[in-house]
Amino acid sequence: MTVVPYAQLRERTRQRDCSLHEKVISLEEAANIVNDGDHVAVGGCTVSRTPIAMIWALVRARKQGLTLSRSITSNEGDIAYVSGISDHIMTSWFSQGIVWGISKMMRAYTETGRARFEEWSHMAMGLRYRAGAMGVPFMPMRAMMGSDIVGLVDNAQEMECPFTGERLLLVPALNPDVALIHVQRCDRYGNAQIDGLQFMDLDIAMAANKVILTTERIVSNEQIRRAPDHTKIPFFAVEAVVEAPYGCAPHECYGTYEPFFEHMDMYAQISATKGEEGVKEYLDEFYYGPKNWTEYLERVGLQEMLDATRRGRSVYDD
Amino acid sequence: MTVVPYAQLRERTRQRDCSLHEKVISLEEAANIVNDGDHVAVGGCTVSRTPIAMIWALVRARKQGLTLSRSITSNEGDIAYVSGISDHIMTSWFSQGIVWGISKMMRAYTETGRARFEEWSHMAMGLRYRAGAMGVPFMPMRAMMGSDIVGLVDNAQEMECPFTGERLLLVPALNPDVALIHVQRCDRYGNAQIDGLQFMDLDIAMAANKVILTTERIVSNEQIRRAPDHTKIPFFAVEAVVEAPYGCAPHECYGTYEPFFEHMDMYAQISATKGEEGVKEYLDEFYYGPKNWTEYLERVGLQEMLDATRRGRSVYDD
Amino acid sequence: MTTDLANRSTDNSPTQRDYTASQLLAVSASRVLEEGQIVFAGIGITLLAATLAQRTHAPGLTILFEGGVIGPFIVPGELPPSTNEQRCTRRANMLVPITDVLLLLQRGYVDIGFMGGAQIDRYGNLNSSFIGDPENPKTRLPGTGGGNDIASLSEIIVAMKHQKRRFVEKVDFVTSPGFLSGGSSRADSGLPFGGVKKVVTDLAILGFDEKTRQMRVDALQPGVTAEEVQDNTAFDLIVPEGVKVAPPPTEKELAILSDLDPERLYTA
Amino acid sequence: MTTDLANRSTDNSPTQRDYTASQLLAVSASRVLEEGQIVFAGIGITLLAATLAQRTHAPGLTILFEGGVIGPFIVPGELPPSTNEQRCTRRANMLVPITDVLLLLQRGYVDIGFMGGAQIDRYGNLNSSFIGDPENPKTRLPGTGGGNDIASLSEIIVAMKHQKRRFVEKVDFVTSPGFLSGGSSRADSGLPFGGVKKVVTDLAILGFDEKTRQMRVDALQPGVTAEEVQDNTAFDLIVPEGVKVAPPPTEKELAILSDLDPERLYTA
Repeated sequence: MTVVPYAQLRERTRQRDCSLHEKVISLEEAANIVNDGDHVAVGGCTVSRTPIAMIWALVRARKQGLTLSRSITSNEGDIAYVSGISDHIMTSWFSQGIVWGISKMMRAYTETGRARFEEWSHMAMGLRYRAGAMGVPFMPMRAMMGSDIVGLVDNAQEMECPFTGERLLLVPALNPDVALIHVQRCDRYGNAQIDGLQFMDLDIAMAANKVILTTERIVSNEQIRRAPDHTKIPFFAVEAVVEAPYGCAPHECYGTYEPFFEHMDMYAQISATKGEEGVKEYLDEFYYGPKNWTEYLERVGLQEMLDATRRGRSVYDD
Repeated sequence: MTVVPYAQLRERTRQRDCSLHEKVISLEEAANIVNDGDHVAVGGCTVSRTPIAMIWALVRARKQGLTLSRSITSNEGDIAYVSGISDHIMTSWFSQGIVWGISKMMRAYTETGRARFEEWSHMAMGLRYRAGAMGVPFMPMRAMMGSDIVGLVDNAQEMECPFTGERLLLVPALNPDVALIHVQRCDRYGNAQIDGLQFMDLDIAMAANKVILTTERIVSNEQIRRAPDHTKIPFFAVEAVVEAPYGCAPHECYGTYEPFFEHMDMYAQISATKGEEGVKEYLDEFYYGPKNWTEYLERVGLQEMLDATRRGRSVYDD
Repeated sequence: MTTDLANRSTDNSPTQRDYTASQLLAVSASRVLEEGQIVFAGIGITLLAATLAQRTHAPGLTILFEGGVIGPFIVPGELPPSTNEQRCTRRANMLVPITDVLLLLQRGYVDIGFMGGAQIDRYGNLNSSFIGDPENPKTRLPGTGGGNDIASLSEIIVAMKHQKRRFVEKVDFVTSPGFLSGGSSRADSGLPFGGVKKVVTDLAILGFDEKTRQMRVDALQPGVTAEEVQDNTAFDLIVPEGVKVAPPPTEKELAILSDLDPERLYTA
Repeated sequence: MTTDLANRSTDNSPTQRDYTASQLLAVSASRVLEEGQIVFAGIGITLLAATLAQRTHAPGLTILFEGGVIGPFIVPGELPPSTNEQRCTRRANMLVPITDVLLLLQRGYVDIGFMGGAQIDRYGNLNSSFIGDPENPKTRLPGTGGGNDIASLSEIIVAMKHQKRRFVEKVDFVTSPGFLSGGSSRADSGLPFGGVKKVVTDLAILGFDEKTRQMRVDALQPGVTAEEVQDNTAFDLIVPEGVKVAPPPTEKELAILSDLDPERLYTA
């Protein structure tokens, strides 16, 4: 993944419609925004605020050749490999989550060379998005030097600081073609407010060429304006808004629902015991099978949803 | 002002007491934290959230040789020159405010060579603080090239991007010895919450070696923790907390009070018509004369205070 | 802080029509703006121009303020006195740190920046730093603020009063780059994007020759001759044959300006 | 995500005392921490260690979580299962983006980072990326997360189970730098600060020789001999003459751990 030249970055932005206009569409329509071969940045971190509904839509739309990037990748990375939408994931850590052990799918695909897991340090991922958000081709940093990680990544350069003579590593900007970000609320224009943990989503949104927002709910522009210092993503960075309640299920959405742990345990069990075939059955049942997102949630189950919601809201109980 | 070498930056931070401890002191005690010759960064912008109470304390403590830096400098810059605490101000724009015309004191001191106004572009100031906050010696940027500004600043370097071949300007990090920041509320440990416009204060706080917070009020740590995503400055960056109600008067503090326009008009009038002598009289009356901060506010006047407060709170009336 | 102190056009229009010079500047500048653009506004005339455009031909236009404000809307009669006070945040969509609002320029999100200046030259370079020798200036001006960033990274519209002492052969100091020494010199200096789109004055609307990047009269303000424009300019302007006259402000435009600034604080 | 998956010490202590190996690790690690430090914690044992230190000798110690959490406090019985879920924000002082919490390392605010790893070598280098040849690995591990950043920029405490297959002559891949090839090689590689302060295992507390940067036994865990430590290590350890035995966990320490983790989810 090479750095997008500045002329191309500017031209892409110039071609977009940045006017204040309504942009609410369906999950299916939003999937059309993503082209085969795109670099797609995934918001959230591990099992938190993962844009599962949009990934679900990309899998159903049978996208191909996507490069995915993310702060830390959980089992949506498994889904991406096994469904065939991606064979290249750039991230700092990749497995379902510490409590579930090493991802069997990540191992199965990367150890056989069927897919690539390009490993960067967590801060490097963050600074690459930040450089992209700032419109510069790199960020200087002081980690990753001396390790073996730097030898396996696509592109990073050491330099001597012209001010201090110190050694620095320059990590190249990431400007994803599309960013998928799930938020607690936004308006019909795409002004998004994110509660609690922000992860790398602000930088990802500003770095990307197009942002697809999924949101627990769409609120009025007046509500957004009552707390403008809580708005985290400006409308003009956003290409599409999709209302997708429980759009992170079975992952968590801060203050709204915690992870659906039984479902996550079930997935871990399937992938560990039945391997790739098990995950394909999981995809049939939960990704390809449901008529729509609501039916997906029905299959995940109301009891789990209520339980995750009770736990999720508890952060505001104190 | 040269870049602080990384070894020195780390050592300074290491020497500080970053434990969670109470650090409430008086304005006078806080002035002792600032040493003659220090680089002091001033929070806020123009007439907004200016840490006037701390500047007042530095003037009364007869500090000398300070280098001040700020996003945009208003008449606190006049005060700094005329009181003798500083003869070097780094900033992007320097005058009381557009509606009051060009600062007579800025002109009087800089045109005669008695003081320096080192001009950087506004974004360059911001990126210099940001580099300092991130612990790197520079930030790359794409402005200021081609202009005459770059020829008059202390230190900026062009480079060819190793990834894209593009021309970039590297602006050197600022790591102020002390930052003065005024906030709406913080706790006794220094966890600060800032409402509304943030200006460059977050980066300044993280870039500085020591932060002196003045605050409209001190709240409980429990209140801070009820909205941890509203905390903007972490306690461990803070050296001292001073409760200074109306600590920006006659400037504004977002949501609390607007500028004291009559007082600002009066100052502009004095400096325009009576020149340096007029400002010295102003200093005698408002800076050296009052017994304490409350008496300063009394001299500014209750009627103005009530009026500024009514206007200030109106931002939450809608 | 991109509007220059010295640029207060508060006197009457030389044409003695039913509008002031300030109203004329606001209307002319607003007409250059297009639907959907993102615009860095200063205070006063430039903010009026952006808001007027929103209320006429560009309802989806977005205003940015340098203090860190995205998408504010102006409440009639309550124009903010600067770009970084709480009044700027009225009905805003988002507040961000100053550095981040300026980085929108670098990221390519800003279509137009409004600028003023004490001096402008034939290549659109602006000076708001020094009158006279910068080493020993006659007048130290307040400086660039975000002006250099805006002029370096986006297209700009300069709105200023047309006077010979302001339209100079060569600015004493390049605070905000226009086309530098013309031709490709701007891009060659590391500034491949942006440049001066229009200079809007009380006498004319001016553009720049695509090749040489020298200032050119694109249209005359109503009642103004090409000679008057040249007489008030210290360098030779390109004046195309048959240069047009800009349509005068309409009643609707003037009514909107009156609604926005009923006390004529900025349009007197 | 700095605690390695493979590093789940849930079996019993080899010494068969009134505490488990996990409790021993937590207690030993907590004792290395000092009052006032700012500590990057993982989940499980390392979080217990940091919280135990707060409740014994270091009440002013601050915990950071990689998910973007500053100064959370642990509610007994509610240890978070990862460092980037909402449970990590319980009673926190501040939430920040991930990149900014990691930048605290670079800015020099972090005194100690807790690390694990699948392998460690004599110079304290850690591997959490590949077992076998990285080009054709036997096992692809989950990777660095923030581990490389923490190990590059702060002092670290490694807490792991002491096994010969983990304490290897040379790690298959340097995910997180220790002292690299010893001597000044770490600083020479652009990493002038940090390094491995201690390696805490169920068999010993280990440090590094100040000159050669080779691993050294600083203290034996109670009931463990130097031979046992060497037998479970694939390289030659420096064992000073008369090496001491660490004091066993106190009743108070164990009581606090039981209070924090009553169901023994992390200290079984």
